[in-house]
Amino acid sequence: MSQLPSNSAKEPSITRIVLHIAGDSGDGIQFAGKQLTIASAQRGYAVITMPNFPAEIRAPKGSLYGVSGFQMHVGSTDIYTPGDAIDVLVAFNAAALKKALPDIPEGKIILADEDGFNPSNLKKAGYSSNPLVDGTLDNYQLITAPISKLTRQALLQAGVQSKLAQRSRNMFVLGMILWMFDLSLEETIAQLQQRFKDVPEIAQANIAALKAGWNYAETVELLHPLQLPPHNNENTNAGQYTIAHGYEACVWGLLAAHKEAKRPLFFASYPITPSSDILQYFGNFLSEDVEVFQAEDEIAAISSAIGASFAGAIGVTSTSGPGFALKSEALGLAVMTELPLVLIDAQRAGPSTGMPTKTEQSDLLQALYGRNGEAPLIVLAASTPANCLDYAYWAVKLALEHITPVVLLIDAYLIMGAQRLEASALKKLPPIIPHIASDDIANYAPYKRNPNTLARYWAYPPMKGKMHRIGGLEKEDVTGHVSYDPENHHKMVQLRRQKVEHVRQVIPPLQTEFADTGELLVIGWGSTYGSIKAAVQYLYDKGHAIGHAHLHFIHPLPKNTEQILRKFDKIVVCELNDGQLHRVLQAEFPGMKLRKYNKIQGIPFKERELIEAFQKMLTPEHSPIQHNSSS
Amino acid sequence: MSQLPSNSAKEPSITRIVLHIAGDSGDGIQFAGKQLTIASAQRGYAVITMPNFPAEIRAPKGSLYGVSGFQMHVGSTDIYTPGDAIDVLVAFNAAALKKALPDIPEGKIILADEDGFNPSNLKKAGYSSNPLVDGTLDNYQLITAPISKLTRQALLQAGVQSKLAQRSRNMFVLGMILWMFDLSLEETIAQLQQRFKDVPEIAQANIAALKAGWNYAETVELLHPLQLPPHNNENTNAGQYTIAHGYEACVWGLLAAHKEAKRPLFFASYPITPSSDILQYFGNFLSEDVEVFQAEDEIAAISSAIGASFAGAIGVTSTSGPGFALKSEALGLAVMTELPLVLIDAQRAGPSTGMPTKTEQSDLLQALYGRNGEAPLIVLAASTPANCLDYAYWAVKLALEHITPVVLLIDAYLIMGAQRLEASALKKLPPIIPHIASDDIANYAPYKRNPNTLARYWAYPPMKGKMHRIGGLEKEDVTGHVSYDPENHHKMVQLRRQKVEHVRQVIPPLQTEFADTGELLVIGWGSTYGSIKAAVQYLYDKGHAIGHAHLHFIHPLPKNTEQILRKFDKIVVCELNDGQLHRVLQAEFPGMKLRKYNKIQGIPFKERELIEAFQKMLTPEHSPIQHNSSS
Amino acid sequence: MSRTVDYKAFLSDQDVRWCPGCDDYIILRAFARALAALGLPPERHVVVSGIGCASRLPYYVNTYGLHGIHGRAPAIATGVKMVNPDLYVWVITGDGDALAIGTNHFLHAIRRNIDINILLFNNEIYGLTKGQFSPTSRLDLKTRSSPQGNIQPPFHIGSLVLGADVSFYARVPGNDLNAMTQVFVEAARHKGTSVVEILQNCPVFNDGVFHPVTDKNTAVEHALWIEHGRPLIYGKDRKQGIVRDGCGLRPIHWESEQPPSEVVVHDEKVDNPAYAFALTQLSDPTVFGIIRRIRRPTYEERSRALKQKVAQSAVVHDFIRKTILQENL
Amino acid sequence: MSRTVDYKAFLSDQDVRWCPGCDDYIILRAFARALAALGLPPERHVVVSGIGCASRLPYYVNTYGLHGIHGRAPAIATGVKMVNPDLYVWVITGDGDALAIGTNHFLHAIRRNIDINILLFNNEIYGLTKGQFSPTSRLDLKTRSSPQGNIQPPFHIGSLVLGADVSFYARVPGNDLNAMTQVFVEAARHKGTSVVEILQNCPVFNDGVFHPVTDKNTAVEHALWIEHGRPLIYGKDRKQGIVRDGCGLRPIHWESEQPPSEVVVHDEKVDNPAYAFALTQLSDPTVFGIIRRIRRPTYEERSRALKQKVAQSAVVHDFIRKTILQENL
Ligand SMILES: Cc1ncc(C[n+]2csc(CCOP(=O)(O)OP(=O)(O)O)c2C)c(N)n1
Ligand SMILES: Cc1ncc(C[n+]2csc(CCOP(=O)(O)OP(=O)(O)O)c2C)c(N)n1
Ligand code: SF4
Ligand code: SF4
Ligand SMILES: [Mg+2]
Ligand SMILES: [Mg+2]
Repeated sequence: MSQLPSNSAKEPSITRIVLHIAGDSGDGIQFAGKQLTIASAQRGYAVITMPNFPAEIRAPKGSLYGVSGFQMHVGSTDIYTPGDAIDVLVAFNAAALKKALPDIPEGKIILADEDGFNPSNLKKAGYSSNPLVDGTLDNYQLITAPISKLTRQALLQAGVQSKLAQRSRNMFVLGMILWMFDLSLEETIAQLQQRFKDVPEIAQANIAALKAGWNYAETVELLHPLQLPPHNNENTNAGQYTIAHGYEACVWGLLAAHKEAKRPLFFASYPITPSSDILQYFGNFLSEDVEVFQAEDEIAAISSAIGASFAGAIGVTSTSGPGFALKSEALGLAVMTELPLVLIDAQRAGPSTGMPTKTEQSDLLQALYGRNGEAPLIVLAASTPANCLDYAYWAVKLALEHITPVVLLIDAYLIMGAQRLEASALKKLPPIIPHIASDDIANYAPYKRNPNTLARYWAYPPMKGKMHRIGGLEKEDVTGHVSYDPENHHKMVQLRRQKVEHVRQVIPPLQTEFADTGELLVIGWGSTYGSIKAAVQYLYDKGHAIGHAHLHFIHPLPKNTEQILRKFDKIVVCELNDGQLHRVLQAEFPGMKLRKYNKIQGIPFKERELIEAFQKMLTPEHSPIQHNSSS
Repeated sequence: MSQLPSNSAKEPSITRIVLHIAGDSGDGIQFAGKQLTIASAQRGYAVITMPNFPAEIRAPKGSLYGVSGFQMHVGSTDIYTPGDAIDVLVAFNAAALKKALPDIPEGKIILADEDGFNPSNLKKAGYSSNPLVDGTLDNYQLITAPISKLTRQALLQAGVQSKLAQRSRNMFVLGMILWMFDLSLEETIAQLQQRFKDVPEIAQANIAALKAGWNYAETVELLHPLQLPPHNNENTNAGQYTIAHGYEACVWGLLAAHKEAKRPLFFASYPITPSSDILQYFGNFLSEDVEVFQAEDEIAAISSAIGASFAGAIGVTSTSGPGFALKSEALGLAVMTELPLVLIDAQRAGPSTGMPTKTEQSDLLQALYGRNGEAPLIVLAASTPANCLDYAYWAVKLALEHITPVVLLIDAYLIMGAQRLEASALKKLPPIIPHIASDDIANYAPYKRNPNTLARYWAYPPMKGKMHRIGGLEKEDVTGHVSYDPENHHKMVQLRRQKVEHVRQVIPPLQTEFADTGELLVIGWGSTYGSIKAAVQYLYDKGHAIGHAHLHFIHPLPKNTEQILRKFDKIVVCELNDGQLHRVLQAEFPGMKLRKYNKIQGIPFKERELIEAFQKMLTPEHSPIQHNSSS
Repeated sequence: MSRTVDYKAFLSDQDVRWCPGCDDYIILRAFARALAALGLPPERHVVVSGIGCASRLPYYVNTYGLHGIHGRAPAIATGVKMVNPDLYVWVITGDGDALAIGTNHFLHAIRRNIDINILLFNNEIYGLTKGQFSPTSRLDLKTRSSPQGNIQPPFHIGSLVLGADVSFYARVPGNDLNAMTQVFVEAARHKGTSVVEILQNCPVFNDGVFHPVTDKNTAVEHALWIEHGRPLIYGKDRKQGIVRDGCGLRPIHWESEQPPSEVVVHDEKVDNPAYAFALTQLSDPTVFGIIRRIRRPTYEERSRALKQKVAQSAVVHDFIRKTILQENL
Repeated sequence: MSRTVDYKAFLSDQDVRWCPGCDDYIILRAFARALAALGLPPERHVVVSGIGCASRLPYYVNTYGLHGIHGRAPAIATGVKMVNPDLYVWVITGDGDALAIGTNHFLHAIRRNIDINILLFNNEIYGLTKGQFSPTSRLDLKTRSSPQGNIQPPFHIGSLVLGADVSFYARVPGNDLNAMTQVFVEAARHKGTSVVEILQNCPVFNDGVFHPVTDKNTAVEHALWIEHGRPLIYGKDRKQGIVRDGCGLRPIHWESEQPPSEVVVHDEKVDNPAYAFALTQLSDPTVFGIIRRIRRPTYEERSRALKQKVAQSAVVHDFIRKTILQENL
């Protein structure tokens, strides 16, 4: 296993670093992480971040299951995941160290707050002696400091109440980290001033702690061990990028589509982990024509969104696993009435309540088939926190242009993760031309279709001359009247299918990365993009004829899918489930034998495990062939 | 097309007849049909019947969409369907004739009530002149009679109020039919006396009409055109058989399993067409340990059944398409908690509300995949009204022996159809040994498993020493404690899958009928059994190497499935949907190329259409080979 | 009531397919008349329904119509109304649709006081599915799913909606065309959720269950028509009336010419729902008319006010404003 | 209350994982004490819950327990109880669980009067999902899903359950161990659905919302503890009380030594729910104690009676009796 990458070890100079901060959930870890992310992005680095919340709301202090973590992968080259192995751990207490240690390769940096290793903390973490002093960490670069005490002193000096010290420790640590990363304090200070402008006392305490941390690092002569060259291709001009969490990117994508399509946006949801962030964040965007509605349950949420679509808006609803199951029946109504509706499902580990805070890709078959009758619809999947924006936008685009419901699959990992989003990405979004019944259509009938796309024409109240009545009963072709006619039913089932299949013609073709022909093609979808890409790149760079194709359009599949698959000797479908896409592709392409690689642990793939898995599928003697790549 | 069978035409002597009675829904068609069925069965014939209700509760009289029909296929050899082509039509009015005519081959018998062809009736049926006299029916054996008038007169003679005449017409007609079939009146008279024992006036009117019809048939010298030789293998001893509708057979199967398993039975449902009959019929079986509960919705129905299973009962719930969708989330809970639950889904045409009274097989993928997360369960499908009993029984058996939810798929066609059920079938049911935690199990833990079947041990309140707490969160192997451990989750997902897959070891192997190796294997499931079998038999008898395999155990598949498939050159999967089982089998057996034949019209396959379809798949020169069959 | 528009203009060209003799025909006519009386162009009306006999109504009226799924019409209607508060949104529902599977949405719409008009066809039975008991069916009723008699005590619709603080609640007999027309118009004019409970006879599966209170001959003794500001008096001789009894109400009978002074005068605007609640607890006589009509902010009014009040959130930073919201900063 | 069994025997060995300072800890203790006081073997108790912080409780008690899905606990409990009416079935639920997604099942259980005991932890917030407003959250409350303030008016739980004719309804403060213990015992002893609304402080997402009525210092002026047969009097000087006001109730204050005679005497057994309804409409003072307790047949009693009454249906013919029901004919 020694030949596997440990992120930065094998590279000539350090170009990417994985930092992990961990402590009690009350320690302000996520806030410090967010500031650090902003500062890093500002400096022009690529960043991908991932929080790791405890399942409990407020777990007891110092407990193992109460550890809250924040991980940031920062790089001066492209990076794809929040990172497998930790280069720098900042541990606020013993439990934090205990939980993270297995992910820290020897030789890496551990920065620990001595004050978090008192006997009570040690006991809660299950340590019988203090690992900071008992030799446990001999093979690491250990830096300890009495951070709590130092923060208290710093506040005293700055004339701020020292009772704020405990809550300011995170800023002291942030100051140290900024020093280590050679990042400036300016941006962070500005952010703190803005954020706490109504509570100047807190702003002052935070800033004092921040500066003290920085100064302390300088004083104890910490080096700048984490200096990275700037990222070549990144724009550091503020205003040209932002940090996007997956939930934010979803909201922005929907809003961008709403602006482009010039139709009102109606968003309805019922809180459920991990999708709730979308609902919560949406609440900041109320406007004349943006409505956000917290419904009494998931069924009401989708039903109100269907009503909104009928009334001329983009109806959107979001949920997670069990809530998705509850929406099944109403989603069937949207299929039957052919209304433009978007459903975002932030998948989590199932079945049933499962592990609500953990990630998984196991709602795919539900998205495709979880309704009574033949009820086809469009299924998309985003693959990075930032491109949640693109696919949310595409979801609205396809819904409005094809007048049909669309399911967008994301997951716990995407929704909580964050990365840079470039303003330029927004410029690349395609136009949206809603398929609205124009006034020059004579004799409007609700199920008259565009002969090309088979989309029906959308008309809504109070349009004149286009009143119609639709519903869940089978309807007569064209007129939309209730019909029990056998042939009509057969025809309508086919039409609904063909309309969805036609979307194949308008979506981008499937792309392969790295080898586009050769021995092994790795197929993935959703949030595994980063890990698969990193693993494939590693093996490709080692000379293997390995390619990566990631599906963002799952139903219908891009029309070149089969063609791409046929270019490889072996194909493996990698998923965080028990083989759902594998099953779909296997049925779709009967001749081919598809392998699968699956993990159902509620956590993402690690780059290393994928490399190992793929390596087993590759013929050893094939390598090393030198590609014309830069490695 | 002339080489196709028209039921009886090609056969040397008539051995089976399709009779169809049609009129307004108030005409008592279904009641007459039921009596006729009983009389036929009593005589020892094989019978399969099928009603055809209008979608409206009470449609206007004489209207086309208000026609209520009853079809009976009766034979002195085995029969498999209610029949495609009508040999004898009894039409109460013009609309009834209009609707049925396309299904009557020339030369067949039409018996019409003249009184139902008055100008108003003709107009409602869309006839511009009277088909009884304008030559339309020249190529049929037309028998007309002023049935309304005759009934009125008969009642007058018998001293009964003639205002009952309209309601007694059905008995006059039944009398005529019984004569034509050479069946005795006795049994019917006895039934009428029993049924109307509290309203002797009505009994008298009905009996008078019945006799009058019989006498009239004799008087006008109707022949006995429909004399059938008795069925060889049928037992005519009352008490040895009964007529079973699909909904009755479901209830009986559940009750039989309940008696065998010696556990209470809790049945909960919410009305929905076509499943409601099960709920309604169940209401007649209340007892100390049989509870029937009409819940406030489908979610409450399944939830209460889950509660019942937790409390030590066989929890059963029934529904149809949209209701099934609503139960998705709770079904996931049953998967996670591993409770013995049976869900019966009477499929109807979808998606959404679809065509509620029409049949379809389009909930299969929903049954398999319509839940969040990896949530495998057992899926069974009955194939005839009578064997609904067997598979309802098997559903309970597998649920109780493997402590896991089971979905039983039936459909509108099965639930409404009826056929003879032999008492001997009941004797063949296998034993049921519920997998209950016995007292000699030390240290009960809810997720300790039987090492062989992987079933957990069922314990329920108020068992002593076995208290436990379970729920929808992922649980630790063995102990059942809540667990977020990654490896544990992976393991539990696999265990739940393997437990279901293990059922493969205990179910009967898949059987082929007719050829068991050769050119074409037809695979079907559910209510298409009869039509497929009849079609395959026809072609087999013509000398083709064609076989039929019908799946009753769909998940897991019988272990010899692949083996059977491999014995044929071509395989076609026939379904009343857009190809759902086809998709499943294609994913299951990647190497094989499976054809499909589908119909999505809300109505069953016709024997003829299947024969035509299969014929196209068969090599003409192969036939005729003489099998060692009796044809 | 304006008679300028013929109510037939509000009927669609579809065949009406209820059973002969069903009250639904009368209700449909009353509804079309009410629409005509409101004087708005038909495309301003959206009629949303669930599933059931009643819920077939949208097909029969010439407006925008959405025949939804069972029990969800109030939720669907909420979406319609929020997108365009200028629309007149009607919910057509039955006792099963609103009070079995749909109890949630029905009560939550009422709680929010969204300005939709709910016409609840209460026939105390599931009609469309052919005669099973419903949550308003009386005890002991034999139905297809209670062959031995119903053992589930019924909901009092009025008490339930008052428990959710309904701002407009009226009850009308399904055979009284004029009364229904008028009440439908008042419901439409009311700002907030209006619930009109229609006692609808289902001649096929639950015939005559309301006859004592809807039949001309008997109703005079068993029905109490109320009107704002008028005393609660009924009976052929007008010698019966309603008085307080603790926090409840009870009927009394008198012989004198003048009614006793304790007879309660109807006030549809009492803020405390206790009075209206007490009215709904009366069963003999059964109360008809507008039982409660109060003004409280509607959901869409609160939403509009919130949007006006609220400054742009600090969470929305410049990047988003410029790129997504397309604001010129 | 018997003290023979130590309540700790009813606590399981699982780590309790609520936030520090949460009222849920006190409620759990009260529940365990009530179980001990009831004196039944633990396996006779089944504790069913939905999803939410509250709904975690079954893991912490040493009985049979089923942690269900969101909102469905009353339906699950119905199945448990019908299979074995000898079991004591408890439903643990929250304001979101019972009154958002679960409104249906909650109210239908009450309507049927099935003999289960529903403990409703009302913290006026969604706790488990980290702080969104719930159907009982007050207007204008800022929460994670109402960053600008809540615009959905809350349900009055009491009024709602009385609208469904609840046979036992009590309200208790979530910080009062003894009061809760007693009321839980009474709820268990009541035949029929009992609903106990617990005003539960969520110190993390909705801290202090009930303090005026649960805090010792302020409660004396803002809380009214009621008892059957006692006048509705409260306040430090016992010079405030409740009188009738139309069909409603309102507080008054007096100076004389003796309370005025109009002060209402509490009667938990009034058949007409109007009085209890009026009590639930009071907000200052907030009423604590058993608001209603009446005896009406439970669902399982009706079911048992039906089974005894009913002769075997004619539909069940001999063939079935012999072969399926295994009767000896
Ligand atoms: C999810 C779902 N469950 C059940 C049904 C079946 N169903 C249709 S209408 C109905 C009840 C109708 O009763 P009600 O609302 O009182 O209307 P009515 O027919 O009496 O007017 C039921 C149970 C359905 N269509 N969908
Ligand atoms: C079907 C479904 N929808 C949503 C959720 C998410 N969820 C879990 S608990 C909860 C609300 C909890 O609020 P409440 O019932 O008041 O309980 P509390 O946490 O406040 O005790 C929600 C929305 C879920 N688990 N399942
Ligand atoms: S079943 Fe009853 S409610 Fe339905 S249409 Fe017929 S009469 Fe009317
Ligand atoms: S979130 Fe609130 S209700 Fe939930 S455990 Fe924490 S304090 Fe208690
Ligand atoms: Mg009804
Ligand atoms: Mg709560």
